Amino acid sequence: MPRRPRDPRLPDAASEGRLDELRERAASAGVVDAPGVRPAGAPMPLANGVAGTAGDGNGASAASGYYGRPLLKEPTWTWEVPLYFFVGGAAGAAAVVGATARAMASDETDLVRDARWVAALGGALSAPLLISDLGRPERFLNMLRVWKPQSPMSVGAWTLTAFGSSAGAAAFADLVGRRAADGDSRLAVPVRVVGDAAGMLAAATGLVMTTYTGVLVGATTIPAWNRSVSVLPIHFAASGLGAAVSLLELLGHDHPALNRLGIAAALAEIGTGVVHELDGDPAHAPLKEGSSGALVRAGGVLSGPVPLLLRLFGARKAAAVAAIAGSLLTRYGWVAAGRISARDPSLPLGLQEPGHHSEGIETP
Amino acid sequence: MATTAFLTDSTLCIGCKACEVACKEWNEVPEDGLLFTGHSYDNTGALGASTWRHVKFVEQTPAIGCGGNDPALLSWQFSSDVCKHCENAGCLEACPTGAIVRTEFGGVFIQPDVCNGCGYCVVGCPFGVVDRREGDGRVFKCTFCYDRQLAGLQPACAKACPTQSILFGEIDEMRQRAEERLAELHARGMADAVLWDARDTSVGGTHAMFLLRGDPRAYNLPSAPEVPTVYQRDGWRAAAIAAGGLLLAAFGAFVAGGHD
Amino acid sequence: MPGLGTSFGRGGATTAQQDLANSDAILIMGSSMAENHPVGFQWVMAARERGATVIHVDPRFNRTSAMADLWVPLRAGSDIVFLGGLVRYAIEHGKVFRDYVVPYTNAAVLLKDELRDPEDLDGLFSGWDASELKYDPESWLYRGAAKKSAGGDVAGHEAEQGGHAKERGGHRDEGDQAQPEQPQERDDTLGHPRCVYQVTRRHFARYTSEMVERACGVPAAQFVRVAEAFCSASGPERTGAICYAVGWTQHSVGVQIIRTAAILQLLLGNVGRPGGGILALRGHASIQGSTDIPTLFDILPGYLSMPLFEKESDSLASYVRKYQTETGWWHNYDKYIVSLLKAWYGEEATAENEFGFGWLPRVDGDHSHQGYWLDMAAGKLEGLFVIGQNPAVGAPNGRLERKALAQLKWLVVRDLVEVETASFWYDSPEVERGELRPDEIATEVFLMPAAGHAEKDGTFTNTQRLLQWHEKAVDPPGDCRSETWFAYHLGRRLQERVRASKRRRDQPLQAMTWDYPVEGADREPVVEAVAREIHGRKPSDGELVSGFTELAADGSTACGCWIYSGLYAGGINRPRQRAARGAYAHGWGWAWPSDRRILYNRCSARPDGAPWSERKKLVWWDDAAGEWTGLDVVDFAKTKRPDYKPKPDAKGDDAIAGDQPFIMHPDGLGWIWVASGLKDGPLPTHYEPLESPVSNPLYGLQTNPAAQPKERPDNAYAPTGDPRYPHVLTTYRLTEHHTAGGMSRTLPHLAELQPELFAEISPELAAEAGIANGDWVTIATPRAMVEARALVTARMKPLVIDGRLVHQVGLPYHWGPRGIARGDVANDLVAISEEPNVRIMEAKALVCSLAPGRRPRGAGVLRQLEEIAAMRPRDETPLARQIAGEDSPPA
Amino acid sequence: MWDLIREWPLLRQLRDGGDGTGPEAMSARTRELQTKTAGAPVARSVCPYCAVGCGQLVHHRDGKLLAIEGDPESPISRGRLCPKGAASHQLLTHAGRLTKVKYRAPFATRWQEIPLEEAMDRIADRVWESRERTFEEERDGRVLMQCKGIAHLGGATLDNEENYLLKKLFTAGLGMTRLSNQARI
Repeated sequence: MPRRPRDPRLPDAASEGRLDELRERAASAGVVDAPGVRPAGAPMPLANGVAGTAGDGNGASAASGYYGRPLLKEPTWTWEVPLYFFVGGAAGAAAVVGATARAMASDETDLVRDARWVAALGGALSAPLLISDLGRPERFLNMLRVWKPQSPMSVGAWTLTAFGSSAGAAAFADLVGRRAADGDSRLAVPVRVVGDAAGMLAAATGLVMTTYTGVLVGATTIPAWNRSVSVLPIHFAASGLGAAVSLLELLGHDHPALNRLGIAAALAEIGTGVVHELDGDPAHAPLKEGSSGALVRAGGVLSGPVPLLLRLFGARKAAAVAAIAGSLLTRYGWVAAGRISARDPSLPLGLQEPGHHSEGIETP
Repeated sequence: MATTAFLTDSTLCIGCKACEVACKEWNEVPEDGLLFTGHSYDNTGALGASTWRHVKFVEQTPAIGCGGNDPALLSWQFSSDVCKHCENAGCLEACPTGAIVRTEFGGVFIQPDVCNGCGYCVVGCPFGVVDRREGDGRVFKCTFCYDRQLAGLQPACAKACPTQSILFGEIDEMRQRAEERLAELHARGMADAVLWDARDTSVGGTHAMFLLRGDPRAYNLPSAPEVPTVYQRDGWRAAAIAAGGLLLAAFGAFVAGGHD
Repeated sequence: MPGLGTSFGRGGATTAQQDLANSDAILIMGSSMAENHPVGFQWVMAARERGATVIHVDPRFNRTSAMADLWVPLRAGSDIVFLGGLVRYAIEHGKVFRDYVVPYTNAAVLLKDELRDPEDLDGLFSGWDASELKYDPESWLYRGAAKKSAGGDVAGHEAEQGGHAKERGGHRDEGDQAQPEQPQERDDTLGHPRCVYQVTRRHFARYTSEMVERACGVPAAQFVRVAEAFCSASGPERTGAICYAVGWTQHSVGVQIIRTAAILQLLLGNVGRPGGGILALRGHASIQGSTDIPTLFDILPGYLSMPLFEKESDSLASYVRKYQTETGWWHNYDKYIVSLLKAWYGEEATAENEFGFGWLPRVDGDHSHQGYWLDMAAGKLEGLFVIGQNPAVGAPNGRLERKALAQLKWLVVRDLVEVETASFWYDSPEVERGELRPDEIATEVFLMPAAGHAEKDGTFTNTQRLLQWHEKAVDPPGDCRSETWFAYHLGRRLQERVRASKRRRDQPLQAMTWDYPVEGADREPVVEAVAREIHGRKPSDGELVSGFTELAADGSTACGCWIYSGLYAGGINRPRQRAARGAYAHGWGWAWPSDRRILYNRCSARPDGAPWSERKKLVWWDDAAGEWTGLDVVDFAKTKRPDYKPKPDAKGDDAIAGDQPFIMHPDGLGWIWVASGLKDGPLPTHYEPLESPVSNPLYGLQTNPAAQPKERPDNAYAPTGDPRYPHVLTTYRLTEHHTAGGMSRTLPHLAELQPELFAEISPELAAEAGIANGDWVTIATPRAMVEARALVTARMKPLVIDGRLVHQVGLPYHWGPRGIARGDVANDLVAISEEPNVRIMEAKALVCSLAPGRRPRGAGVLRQLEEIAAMRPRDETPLARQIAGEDSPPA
Repeated sequence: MWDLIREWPLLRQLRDGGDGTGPEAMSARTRELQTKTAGAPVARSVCPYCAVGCGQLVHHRDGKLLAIEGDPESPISRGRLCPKGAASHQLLTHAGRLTKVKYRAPFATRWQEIPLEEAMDRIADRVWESRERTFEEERDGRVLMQCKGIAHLGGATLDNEENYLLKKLFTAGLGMTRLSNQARI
């Protein structure tokens, strides 16, 4: 009467032994938590694979956070931003160098002129770099909608505006001044006064330009960045100074002051580098490991030890090239490190197992 | 006007995701990817530019005879995450354009007609909430249904929630109800019930509180979130030192004289 | 729902969702209510927060279990053992509410001596006809019931008779089979060995907690916890409710599972009382309505029977005699059928022509979905309308179903989107596998855009029998139209053609009243006019009737659906009402029958008419006013005194005593014992699913003898314990999707929440099969092979069944080849089979194989299936040995 | 231009103070923010998905659906919705919604669009032809009156009035007995 007669061979004789164990465990526990009888009947070949479960160790726990997913979002910044850090930093430092030269070595008119031009061109280049990074570039003017000293980005926007215009004015005045000198001399004096004033303003804002980006990056939630907030401005300023003097040297200037400044910058870079290499902060792993670590370290070596040695041996042009390359690598390295750092939830979450990386998991 | 807050009680959450959908429907938020994660029933993953409510599925190992409401055992917890609307909001402080504002309800609101997508708020949020939307360029996050609150309505997510796991109301009342509920759960023997409310951190409290079972970190809720503005003091000090140093170096370099 | 219909008298949920908040214990089984009815589940949560115990019994720890106080897993398909265990526990541990059971149920009724129980016949009741493969229920009848009269040339259980008619319960539908009618021989001490109570006790005697552990895999100790928790919700002060869904119905014993729950609730005295009852959770907006006003083959509106092709249908009189009962509410059967015929044939329906009864088609076979689909596969059908359903994904054995569509001359599909059923001819798996070629398919397909709920007026009947009107907000876009529009304008066209005809076949079409007013540019029929016709009116003056009590058998009234008569009472569109009053929200919508929110609520009062307790009062007898009063509309004659005793010759409702609450039944009692009306026995008996890894631990009889497996090469089954298919497979829904996906897979906001078909498996099974979380796995049954992503989770538990470890695989079935979120069709794995009473398929308990990796593409799947089918355990091929489990797997 | 300057939040900041995070930073749009449903007509409806029967409020304007939310007055749902119910606005407005009749001729390999009225005429033809071919009035002298060649499937998602007209036309009018829907038990 049953629709399908029972197969006399069953239950599967091959598994009886295993079944006995199971019966015992079943009797005690009710559920058997160990593998039971191999499920025969799979027509496809078995794959080797370790079972992980939706709710096991790589699941959600105080040890791994929420399935090891990142807590923080990665910086959205594109390639323009680190380049801007470089350009803006160099331009700011150049303005400072230019202004001091004007004040203390008034005969170095060409150095002053070129320093002013490096500053002016840097300032002019910075704006488009920042704008093209915006999600809505046509709205760049909104950067000047409000004044928010509590936002390094706002401070930077206003500073860049002031710096760009003053540096531009200084350079322009220099140009007009030279025309005036071999032409209508009645203009010479006022132009020089305006130029010097603009130069001074550019230098003042330049000081902010070279340093604020350190605060901008440091005052964020990214562990690799904010744990370095009190070093970054110095690091970036030194990097900018090194780049600025190097640019001027490559433009043909050999004033010893530039060399001294190059050495100073290199020393500062060595200092900040040593600080980073020595601290055991797990947050700084991305600065030492992986691709971002390589970038940062290469940048550090090229901005510190290398130019220092070269300068001691008088190879100023080579040192200049190294310092510029180092400064560029440094900026890219730090931004890259920030991305990696953002993927690791262990620090911001305070997990029991720090360094729990989850680079494999890309949020959709 | 009284400021408001969400109180999300995961002991009442059935993990239906109505809040996610109601939010997207009301705010016309686009689809956020068709990715099977294998992370329990959570295929949403995380809050982001196109996900303003996110139900988390914290899965443990159930035991026969114990339902999820068993005080002794954690088995499968659901919790609906949302922008915390911090008192000291990193995104709000970071925004250079004034696109992000504090509303009269205490919420943090991004003005879509102002944001230019600079992205600085993205690294300013200690909870990874705000993000830039691909193809749009602007950043988005929970609006606290500012438009609805202005009209005297509760946010879409809270309204939809079938089991009132998401409560919405005047913030002090929410805090009080949270305390009462916590006491009640403890009385029931749910010793692992906790209230996540970041009041004693630099975030200075939030307009979204969470009643959970177990360690909040399993829900990606940091025990000590930090608003990044706290790093600015050190940052600007260092900047001043750097600037001074730079200036001194420059003067020094030239004082030492020119070509010998 | 014959399970409920035969037990209580009406095939609808006995309670309302809100009433769950009044429960002291809620047993959710065969349902994941939190997942599939989340908003209704708020009332369970309300009860839980008030201190009620929420129990979830389910093969998987799912979102409902996560909200429950108690969860126990059981092997899919072993439900009757578990529930039978609860029945036994209630009986053996003094949990039976005797003061309720003795007067209100048929527990005290004596049965015939010749009756034999499965205990005596190793799984069969007496009366089994081995040649006809069906029961003759005569020996099941009450002692003293009239003998079956001679000359009934129709056997007791016509194959034609579908199950929905059984939702009436207790009507004559067994030829001239006599019915249990008053008076009966009783033993109110319940001591007589042949009384229903003792017979039931003996029937379930072996359904012990040890048997539950052996058959269901539930540790005995845990079962006892559940039994104690639920059975304590009984007595004057406490009540418990049971919620179920298709996790119970989609079995070869589906009706009997529900019967077991009904028996339990009757024994505990939980029917018709606040916080009690059985809530059937339906899955579609108006699925209750679609059986009340049935687009079904075996019934007419209001659960009247379709006339069968048999001698009883030769005249209206003999048809009525077959279904009309002497006592109880169905004595009014003639009034309802005549009023329906008047509503349909109007003027042309006269006493002379038996009101056009002769025009109704006669049912001469199994014309249920699966029944006629097999005819379709055989090329016996020409045309098919598919309206708001997607069988290409939602129906069992999708491969067979889809290939059958290619046998049609024409197909009309009406839906909101292009569903797989409409696109079978070019993008079905069969086309991918080369089984179907578009240029070889002759089927003419019309895919028509339908209007959505906010684009038309109309009523849905929800899971608690509540009719709610939804207002039209906007016109439907483009060529989208409502079904009223489609039916009306198609009918208008066809009626045109027969205006002048003299042929007999055209008479019904000519006579059919089809003069509905239309409105708007689209000439949309006025839906309220249809609603009025359903409610009923007097043809003489067109006046609306007051309700079904006013309906007559003389043709003076017309009513489209008698149980809905009342929805337009007083000319008011009751379903449109939106002013909820009181504890049971009267004034919000309208519930059939007569706006009663809790059925059989006479049970909420003691026999003498007083409430059982203050805490659990619902309706009671107000002696001063001389009527029943309370929080709900009483489900009883309003002025019938509790002490009313019928005269010996009383008929209809007058024959129901003042303390007999189940007024639809001829004896006014709740039926623990169903003497007549079910094809597979008067008491629920555990049979294994048609496919099972184990042998029936209780009886030699393995499967339900009356079930129809429809076994054929393209609908093959795995034998019991087949090592090729060692795991139990169960299918289900997710919160984020809706049935076959036409209303969810197409929406970005839902598709992204559950983007892929996945299979839930335990870590133990994953380890055995070498599967990691997120891997692709392939699941096969003798019918089909699908691939899915593995969701390895400790929420799935291997169970020890009869000493051997049995793994269960969970598979949600929402996906298909179209939409935003796509995947294989899980229902392709399910066999077409028919439960004997309602012909539902067994989708909730089958066996499968599971292996890592993706399935072959194209025709490879078929080759693979053939290979497996060809394998005999004794074959010596390596693959066969491995399959027979004799080879150790490659490390 | 002058307006632009007058709208400049910086000036408002200088005038009224504020750190650029408050009302001074709000745009005109923000200051005048309203809900998209403000003042729109509302129809009272019922969720079309499962059988819980949640009340819905359908906000619409000028023949367009704006939003669908829960009806707080519903004694069943109390204004709440599940993800499907919450998505029912998208259900009626999503890009994949079918709005034209698609027709596939025998042996054709692609769809074609045809006018609605033409489709209705052709369907009426098919029904008529099939009914003519497969109708049986009597068998062995006993009434059958059955149209054997046409079947119907579906109904659980439809309105009662829709099912009523379909049942009436198919069974009472055409003599079809092969009717079925999702309701199995």
